[in-house]
Amino acid sequence: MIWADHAWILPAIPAISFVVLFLFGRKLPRGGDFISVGAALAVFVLFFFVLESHLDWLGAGLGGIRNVGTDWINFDSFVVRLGFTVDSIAMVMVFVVATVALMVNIYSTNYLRHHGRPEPRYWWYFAVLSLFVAMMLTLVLADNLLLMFVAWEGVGLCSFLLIGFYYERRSAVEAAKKAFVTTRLGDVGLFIGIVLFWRATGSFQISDIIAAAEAGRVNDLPQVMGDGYLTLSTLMLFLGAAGKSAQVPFHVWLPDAMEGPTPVSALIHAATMVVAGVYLVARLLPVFEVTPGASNVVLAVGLITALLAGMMALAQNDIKRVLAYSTVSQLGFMFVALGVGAVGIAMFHLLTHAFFKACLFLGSGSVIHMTEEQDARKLGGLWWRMPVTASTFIISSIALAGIPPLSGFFSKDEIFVATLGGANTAVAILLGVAAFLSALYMARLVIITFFGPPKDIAVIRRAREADPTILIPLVFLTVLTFLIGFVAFDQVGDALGFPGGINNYVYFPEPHDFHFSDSIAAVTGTVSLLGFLTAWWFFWGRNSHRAQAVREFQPRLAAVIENKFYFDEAYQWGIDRAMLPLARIVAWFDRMIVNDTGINAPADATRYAAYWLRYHVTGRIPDYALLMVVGVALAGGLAFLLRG
Amino acid sequence: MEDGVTATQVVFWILAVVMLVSAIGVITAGNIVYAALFFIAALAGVAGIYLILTVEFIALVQLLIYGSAVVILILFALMLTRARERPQALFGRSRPLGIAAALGLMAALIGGIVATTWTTPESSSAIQPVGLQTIGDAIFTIWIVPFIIVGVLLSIALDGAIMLASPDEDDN
Amino acid sequence: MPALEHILVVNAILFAIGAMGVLTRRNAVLILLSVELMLNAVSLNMVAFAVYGHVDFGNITGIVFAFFIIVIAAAEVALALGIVVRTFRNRATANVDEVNLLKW
Amino acid sequence: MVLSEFAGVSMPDWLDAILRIIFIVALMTIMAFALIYGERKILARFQARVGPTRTGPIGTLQSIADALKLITKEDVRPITADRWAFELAPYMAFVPVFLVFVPMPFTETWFIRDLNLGLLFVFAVLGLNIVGVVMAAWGSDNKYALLGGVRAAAQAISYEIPMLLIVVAVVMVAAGRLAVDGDASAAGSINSIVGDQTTTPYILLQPLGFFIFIIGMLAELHRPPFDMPIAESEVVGGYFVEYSGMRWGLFFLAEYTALFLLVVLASSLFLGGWNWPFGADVGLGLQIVLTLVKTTVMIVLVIGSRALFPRLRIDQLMSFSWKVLLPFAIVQVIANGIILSYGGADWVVGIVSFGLLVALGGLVYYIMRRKQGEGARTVQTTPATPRVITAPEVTPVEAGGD
Repeated sequence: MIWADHAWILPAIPAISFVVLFLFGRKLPRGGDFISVGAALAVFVLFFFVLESHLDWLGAGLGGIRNVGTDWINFDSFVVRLGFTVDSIAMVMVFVVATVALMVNIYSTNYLRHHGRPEPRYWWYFAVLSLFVAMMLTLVLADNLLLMFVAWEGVGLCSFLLIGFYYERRSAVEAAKKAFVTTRLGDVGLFIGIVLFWRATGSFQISDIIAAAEAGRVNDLPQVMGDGYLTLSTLMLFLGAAGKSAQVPFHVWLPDAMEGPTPVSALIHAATMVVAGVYLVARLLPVFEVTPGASNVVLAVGLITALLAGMMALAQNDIKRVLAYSTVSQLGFMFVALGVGAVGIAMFHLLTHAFFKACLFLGSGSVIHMTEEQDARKLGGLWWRMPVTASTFIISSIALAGIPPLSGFFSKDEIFVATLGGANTAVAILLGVAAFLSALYMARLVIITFFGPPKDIAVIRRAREADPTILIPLVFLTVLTFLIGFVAFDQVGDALGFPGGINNYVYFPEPHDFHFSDSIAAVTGTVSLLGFLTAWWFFWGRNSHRAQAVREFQPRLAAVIENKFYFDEAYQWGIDRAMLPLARIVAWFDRMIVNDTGINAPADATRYAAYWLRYHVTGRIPDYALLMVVGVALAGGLAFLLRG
Repeated sequence: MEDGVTATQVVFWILAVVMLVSAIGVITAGNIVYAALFFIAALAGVAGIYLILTVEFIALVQLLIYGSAVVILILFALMLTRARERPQALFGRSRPLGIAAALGLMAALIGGIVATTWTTPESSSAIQPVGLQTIGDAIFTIWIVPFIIVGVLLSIALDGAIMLASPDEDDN
Repeated sequence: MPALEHILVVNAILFAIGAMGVLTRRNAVLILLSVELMLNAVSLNMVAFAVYGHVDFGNITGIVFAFFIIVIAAAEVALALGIVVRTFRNRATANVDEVNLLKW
Repeated sequence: MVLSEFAGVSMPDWLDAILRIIFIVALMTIMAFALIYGERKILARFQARVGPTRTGPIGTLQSIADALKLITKEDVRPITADRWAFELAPYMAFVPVFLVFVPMPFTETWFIRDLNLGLLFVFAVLGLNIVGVVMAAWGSDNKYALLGGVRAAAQAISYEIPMLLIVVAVVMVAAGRLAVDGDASAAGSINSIVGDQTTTPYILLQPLGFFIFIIGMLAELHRPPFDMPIAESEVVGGYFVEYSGMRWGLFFLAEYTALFLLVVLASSLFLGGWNWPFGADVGLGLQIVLTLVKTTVMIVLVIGSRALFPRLRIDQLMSFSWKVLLPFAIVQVIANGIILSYGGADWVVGIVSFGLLVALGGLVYYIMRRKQGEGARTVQTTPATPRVITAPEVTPVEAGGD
């Protein structure tokens, strides 16, 4: 069996799990969580079979891309395939999804219980988790944009359902709505982009679109706007990507999405769903590259996001929100890499980031689960109460900050290399600032959470090390965080079966070799260390008065940062002043013109007519027979007259 | 036989007149039993025209089924519904309208018939009598499935009629 | 043999008379009789077509249809009279215009 | 060709037809008179009387005297009777019976017309007879007449169906045999059927058919034991209770004509009609004699049944038709179909039919035994109190009813 030819099995397994849980989850013992965990485990195991056969093709020189599947809708001129692509980018994503999904599934069996008692809707949580895994795998494996879009919306739906899992809390409901609506804005753009590309190329197939874009055929249509058409389509796609990946100005939903259960944050809002935007751009990067200016837009958005989110993270006190802004910032790093055309590097950072960020989220979840407190200002001194959690959290933070030899260092360093290779020193320097900021806020978070004196005695009393089902994923992900960075090396790649390391493996569109440069590595490592030291200088122990001094030195700027640059307020203002009046006009039009006049008026007319006409329905059969005969006679006479 | 009126045509017109007059009797008779008796006369006229058209089989089936069975059933129904004991107006309210509509129908039909050019054999003597064997062959080969279905339908209808007409459990 | 048109016209008149009976009568049995007249006109028409078309088209379908019509008419009469008797038993009338539950 | 054969004169078709009709009608009238006389005589003998003796030699002119009496009698019509129905009914009852004689073969060539669909014609036209009966019943405005008419109609429909099926069975056999000669389509003609019985009368091939036919014939004719429609002790004469004079005479005539007719039909279908039994060839003159002899024998049987059997109840009659005769007739038709379509020999047909007849007899015997048993038990359980006046009603027959 060539596993890669049957990659549909990967999404099918969690889909079946979802159906079973949806139908019978309530009645199954333990809410059927073992089914979800089993499905995730099966996906994790089967992934390696698929990967092996994919590597076999690569080794045999059979090409890196294999499309499998069947026609879903076929109207000759409109073909949608239920097709899956097995290639290196997809493999990287599937690895991330499978690994993190398995860990999160295991973790959730404990996290979703309080003192051993499952929460309400425990079965529903696992059902949606399975559905999410199925949708995410479909998304990454889809070989055409329409199927991808279906899955894209599917994961959005799961995100919505899981953010709003605690729907008894008003804030959770609001957050779910916000996430849904905000990403929907981007999704509209994505759909428009898909339709525009379909209109220009007549296909949804990603390979067809890339080929058409590279051949310049997208511009050949007489009715299209030439370069403008391509730019519009591409930017529409990027709109979707930015919405899903929470790039400025769509970043506002992601921090609020932390209202969901923490494992959900780890899986969906750190490791998998939010990187779907990165994945989409990576997939279609050739299109972006032939589009004038598109790469620059990607680069600019990524850079701005990385900087702004880094600053916002600095001023947050909620552990999960810090991590959320950190995610946004790191996604910005990935877009920067994409903006300079380094797909492999972006995917590499995606890979490493997925593991350490998932580990960080799960670690914070461990803290929250045990202390029932997620405000960093009330925590502190936890490291000796929760040593495993603390050490994994610290290691992951170091990885995020980019200190060698952990995985984050390698991936971030490569982004710098690629940016400098793109011959833009200013961008590299700004990115360096962002990297410094990430080291700074991570160090700050670690310091005020795990070190220093305990600030709340009730919290510290509750704090204990968590159960093994929580710790095993933490340790596993920490180990991965240690190891995964080394896949960048040629030797490691050779040993694992993809010669030339991951950058060569993700050779699409052309191989990028790993340019490990001592000088750049020294600079980036120094920047990260500097960030750590600065954090130590400002936040360690009694040093925190220095942070206060900084805040008082520029209170206006501090307020701007603490209020997240007033993005939410600006949106609220826009909604109140522009959207709602417009909506009122539209609503009036809809109610008065469309509904009352257009729909109800004919209905009322019919009803009044019927009210009077009903008197001809006498209920007496002879009258009906009479009408019948009259009708036949008239029809016959008419036919007779018409034929002359 | 080529031109002029043949004996068959004379018989046909006599039968037609009898048939139509009887039919008018059916729809105008002031007594239901008279209507039924006129109906028999009309049926006999139809059967006679069948004979003229050389399909004796249909004529005899017509007599056998309509002439005895159906008419007897109708007379039974009249007796069961005590038509005689409850004299009442036999015409509905919409009588003029009904007459007008039917006349309109008749006009439309006749107009259509007259206006159409019918493809008929050159001379009427070319018309061959349709033999019984031909009909039998048609019924039992081409039309065997409809024939069987009609048989089943008849049985079901008769069972249904028995069910309908039989008294309820609590009728007595 | 009479001309086809003549037979058709006679049948049309018979049919219209039947229709007239259906429309003017109010007793269910009389309406049934009128319906039978209409059926007779139709089957007579079919036979006429079949007989006149037999030479040219070798088709006697109309005769078979007339046969079927007669048989089905028997079934129909049996059922209809069953209904009439039942209605009479329930509502003490055989007049169709007194059976008027089929309305708004 | 009747006269042309006897007299060697050729004449136009229409004249020939008219002459034949006159001949048959004359024969009919004579036969009816003879039948009335014969019945009275035979019944008298059954009842140890002598019957009419005064009018003519040994009372032979009694029928003519009766006819004269009827003609001269006043034609009374009840004041509440419906005029048209009442007055037309006798003709409506009488004419179809006479019409039916059209295809009846008295000899090989002696009939009005040899219809290809003779058998169908017989039953189609004979069925119209009942319309006259119902007209009389309804028009008389008399409860007994109405009861009798309803009984007659129900009985006629009930017995026509098994009879028709049996005729179908006979036609199947005839068609099978005639197909050997090459013309199966002649099987609807009565004369062809008779002509086929030169060696084998169909009673040997269809004994069950003969039995059912005779039963149905008795019921059609309202002859005992199936004379409920005209039973004097029950409905005071039935549908012609209000009639007198010649109108009554027409009903009477129709009854006897129908008797003669059906007997001729039975002898044609089952006894070989004008054939000398088992193949002897006889001349035309002898053929009519043979026909008359056969019919006379059967008439005597029919009249004898009046003296021999008690009257049935109407529900017994209906049950017997629908639950016994009809199933057996259907089985006979199916059996014939199967045997003939597999080319079974004549003796197979005969044996199967005979077997069915035996089965029918056994069934009837079984039913009667059971009914008797039930009746006996009912009598035993009746309280033997002398004061119970209703005791006579609890007779075995009554209690065992339905």
